[in-house]
Amino acid sequence: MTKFCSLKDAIGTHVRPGMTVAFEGFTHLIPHAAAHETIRQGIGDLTLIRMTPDVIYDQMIGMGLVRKVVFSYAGNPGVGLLRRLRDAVENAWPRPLEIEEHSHAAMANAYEAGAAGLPMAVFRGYLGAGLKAVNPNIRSVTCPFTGEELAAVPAIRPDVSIIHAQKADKQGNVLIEGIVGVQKEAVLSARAAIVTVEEVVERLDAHPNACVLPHWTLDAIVEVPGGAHPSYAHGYYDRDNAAYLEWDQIAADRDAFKEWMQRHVLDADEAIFATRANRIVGAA
Amino acid sequence: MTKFCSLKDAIGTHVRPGMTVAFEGFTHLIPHAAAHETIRQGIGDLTLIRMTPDVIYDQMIGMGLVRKVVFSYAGNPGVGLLRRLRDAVENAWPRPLEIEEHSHAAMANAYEAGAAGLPMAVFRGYLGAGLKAVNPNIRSVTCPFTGEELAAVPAIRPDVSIIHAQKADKQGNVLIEGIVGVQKEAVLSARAAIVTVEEVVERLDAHPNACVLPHWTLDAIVEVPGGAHPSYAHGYYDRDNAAYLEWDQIAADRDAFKEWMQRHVLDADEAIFATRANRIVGAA
Amino acid sequence: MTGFSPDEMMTVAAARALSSRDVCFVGIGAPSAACNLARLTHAPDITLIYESGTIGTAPQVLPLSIGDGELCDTAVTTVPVPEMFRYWLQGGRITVGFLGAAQLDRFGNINTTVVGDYNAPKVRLPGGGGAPEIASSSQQIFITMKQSKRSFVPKIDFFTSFGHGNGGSHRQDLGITTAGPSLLVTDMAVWRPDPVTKEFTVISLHPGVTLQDMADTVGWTIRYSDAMTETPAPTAEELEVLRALKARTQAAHNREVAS
Amino acid sequence: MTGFSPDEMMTVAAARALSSRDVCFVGIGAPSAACNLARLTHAPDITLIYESGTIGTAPQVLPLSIGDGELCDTAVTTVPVPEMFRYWLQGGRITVGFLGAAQLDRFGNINTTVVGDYNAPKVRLPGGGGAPEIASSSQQIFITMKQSKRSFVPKIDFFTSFGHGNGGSHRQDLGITTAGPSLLVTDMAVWRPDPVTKEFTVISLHPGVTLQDMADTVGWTIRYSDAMTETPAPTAEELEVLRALKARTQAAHNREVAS
Repeated sequence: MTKFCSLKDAIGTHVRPGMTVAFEGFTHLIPHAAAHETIRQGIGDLTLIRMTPDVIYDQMIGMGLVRKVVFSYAGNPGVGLLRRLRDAVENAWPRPLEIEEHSHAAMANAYEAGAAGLPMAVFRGYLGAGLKAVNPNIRSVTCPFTGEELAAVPAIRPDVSIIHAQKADKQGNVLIEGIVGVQKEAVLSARAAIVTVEEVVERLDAHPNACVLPHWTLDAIVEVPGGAHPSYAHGYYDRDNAAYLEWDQIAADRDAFKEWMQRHVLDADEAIFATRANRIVGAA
Repeated sequence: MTKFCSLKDAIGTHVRPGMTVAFEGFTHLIPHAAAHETIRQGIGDLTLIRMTPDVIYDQMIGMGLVRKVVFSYAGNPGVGLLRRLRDAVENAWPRPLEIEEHSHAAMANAYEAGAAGLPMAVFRGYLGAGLKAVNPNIRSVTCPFTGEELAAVPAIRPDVSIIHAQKADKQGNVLIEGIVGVQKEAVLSARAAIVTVEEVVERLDAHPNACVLPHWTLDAIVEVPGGAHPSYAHGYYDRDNAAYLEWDQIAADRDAFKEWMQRHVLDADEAIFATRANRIVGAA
Repeated sequence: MTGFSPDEMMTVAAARALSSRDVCFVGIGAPSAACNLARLTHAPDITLIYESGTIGTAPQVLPLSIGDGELCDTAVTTVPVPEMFRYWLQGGRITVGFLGAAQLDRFGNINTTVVGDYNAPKVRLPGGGGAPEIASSSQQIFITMKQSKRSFVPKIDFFTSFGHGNGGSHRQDLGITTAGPSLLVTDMAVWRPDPVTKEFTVISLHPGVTLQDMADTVGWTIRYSDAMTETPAPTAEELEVLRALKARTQAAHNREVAS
Repeated sequence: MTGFSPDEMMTVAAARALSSRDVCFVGIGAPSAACNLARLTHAPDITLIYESGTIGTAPQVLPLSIGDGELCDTAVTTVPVPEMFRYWLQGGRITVGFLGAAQLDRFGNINTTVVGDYNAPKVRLPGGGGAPEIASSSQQIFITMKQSKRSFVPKIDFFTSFGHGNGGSHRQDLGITTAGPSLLVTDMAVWRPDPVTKEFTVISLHPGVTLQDMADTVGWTIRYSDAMTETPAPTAEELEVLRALKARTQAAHNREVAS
């Protein structure tokens, strides 16, 4: 196995300007450290996919690295709006941002279809909803048995998917536990997949039906303790709600944002994540 | 909770002549005891759904209780053919048997679609396959994004689904572990669901992402230790391969079959399953 | 209106509409407080589902996000998000879906997408998340939110999720088989749709609320039920349980921030 | 042909075609023996998948059914059957799908459904199971089965799963993008499809097999490769590992029967 590597190498090898990239994690296990490394390497012109863009996409958008975002809920969970995303959509700062907007059901189904190797997802959705009129990627198929018209959206097929997980074993099999979100689907729908993990262990000792990604479905594995902070890693550390509240202040102002990014991302490295997560381990 | 009841009541209350019933379990956890109770109550004219009909459907067909079977692999796993099913298809004994035949992929997708409340399943399948020509329930839809023609089959929606599982807790939440097959989908796609379990425990103490069916998705729960024999219950007893081999002999002859059914099913009750399973616990 | 806040009255009134037989798709904020209050009072066997995949959850404190760890720790099971939307929501198992809104009209149509034009918005809001399909797949929809002229508008800027459309049979005309918005609980009143026109109609005013208060906070001409009553004030038990829940929540979140 | 049986030769020859990089969808019987022999000899990192949902399994003994408990006990993970067919097979992750047949034609088309007419069969066989989609979604298909006039037929009675159809580009013409049958290993020979016509062509005869043996067991005029060789006999290690595996299997299954 040569797939264990540094975060720098993982991002540098697999993520290229202009690519379509999904950083997934549904509230839980959001790959913050990997997003920061992508920002440090200045990899731009990206199309980012994510159900809930959250703070990491606010940061990448604010840094001007994003051409387009595909999403279903662009909020700071439990706090409010994403101010850098808003600034990009409303004022084209620092550059115009193209958006492709879906519902959660559509995105979840589209990841599922991508993992399943299908060209599209079919579901009962968007009934009476306005997105149908503004998103040409929402179409329909007719059931040949009942005549019911169902919604269809293209399968999601990222160039690269990036997730954070609890553990990898020495072979590179990865365990995700707790709120598993769409991470398995994100990995299986992508052409390449990078996983950051809290720790590498000898054996996973997982429940037979636990969510495990076999090593041969992954392209790079990096041990980054605390790599999900201020999101959380079930069994390791809690969600840092204060950091989410604080982000609302930072992102409210372009200069405050740039200063924060310089200090905490551009002038830092992934080692700071362990320190940050450790601060809130007590509550886990 | 009034849903804990006797096997007799569970079958007698929910299974009626002429219904469409799925007894599921993929090699593992096949609900033999529930099938035998259905035979004892002589509930007939059934449409039976099952990916792998196996010995229980051979028995129900041989007893003349089945009008139609919907399936994808009609074999005695690891042994050979199902001789009672063959006799019904080839010689209409003891009555003609209508068949609706699919592939495993189609059946698995159709259960999934049933659980998901959709009218049909869409998948890439049956390419060049002969079943398309003999099964009018195999149709197609065209992807509105790529133009690819994909297979479509109707969702499976049984009147009743019946499964066997390891444990229920006192509230009636049910845990399935190991090879979980399509049991969750069978339950969620059905109008009513019966579960037999190895034991009722205070708490499931299950892994957060284990396969658990919440109590409100189930209509009847019956404790039947050994109820999957000669199939197996992971963690309780192994598969009784000898019984599967033996069935090939019994089912080969109409009289031997009838005699066996009289003795081991009609003149018996579900208490014999604990005894049978106990014989092979040593190997578990 | 002494002894309780409008916010408490809103939560209590919403909680009362739930029973132990309900399976609720819960959103964060007011819905989460109402659902958990119901669970801790008259509906101990209610099933609470959060879109993060947690089924049958029973948190000690209110979560800040729909994916907090305690939701998983206390759940009967936690499933992947695609399964949540396919088997549990689309599968028709949700009896009550809770929604809030940035803009709401009198037919229960909801906007949480944009203020202004979609392609050049004045304010870009978070968007729909699960709402478009919660609105169509849940057996019924409860809406809970505070009244204001900014949010209770004659015409919403964007149809994030469909309520009763233009009213009447509009919902069925689109092939939607579920009941749609059947309850609106605000900080001032309880509303239910008229059986025929589907326009939200006030069925009770919270204690102390005046018709002028109503007119000042709703952007359309309000219909009042002929049988309109006063919402029963929160009982001592309801208030006690709700306040204890909020106090535990505050303490827990402060501890997290502090550590 | 001394020192090993035709059956052993078949298993060994099939095993040799696999590598540690393969992800195999394994069937019961000959495929299972070949895949596990490969794992226990030259391909320790091969991933074996059984359609019951077990991924990366490493059984000590050969399972009797595709869902034996040991497959789950030794697997990296066990997934639901719908996921198996959607994410793992249809998702294009299987490098080699193994199939057997009741009837096989020279283009690798397979019948396991009926002998005779579908609606009034002479023999009702078990049917396709996973085969129709294994045949189209696996990157390539290996077929392993014993030769006989009854099974190696000029024309199969039913197209359970599609191989190369009428040969040539028939597969691509139907929109199938995978390679299809690329290897046939029998108890007498190793066959591969002609690159252009796609007709199975003998590339090596097992030690001791004569052209007459071949003609006696195949129902069509056999094509032999110009470069045909003799299949290398099983090595001592291959035989030793295979026999130990079979012995362990026999002992385990006897113990189960006895207890």
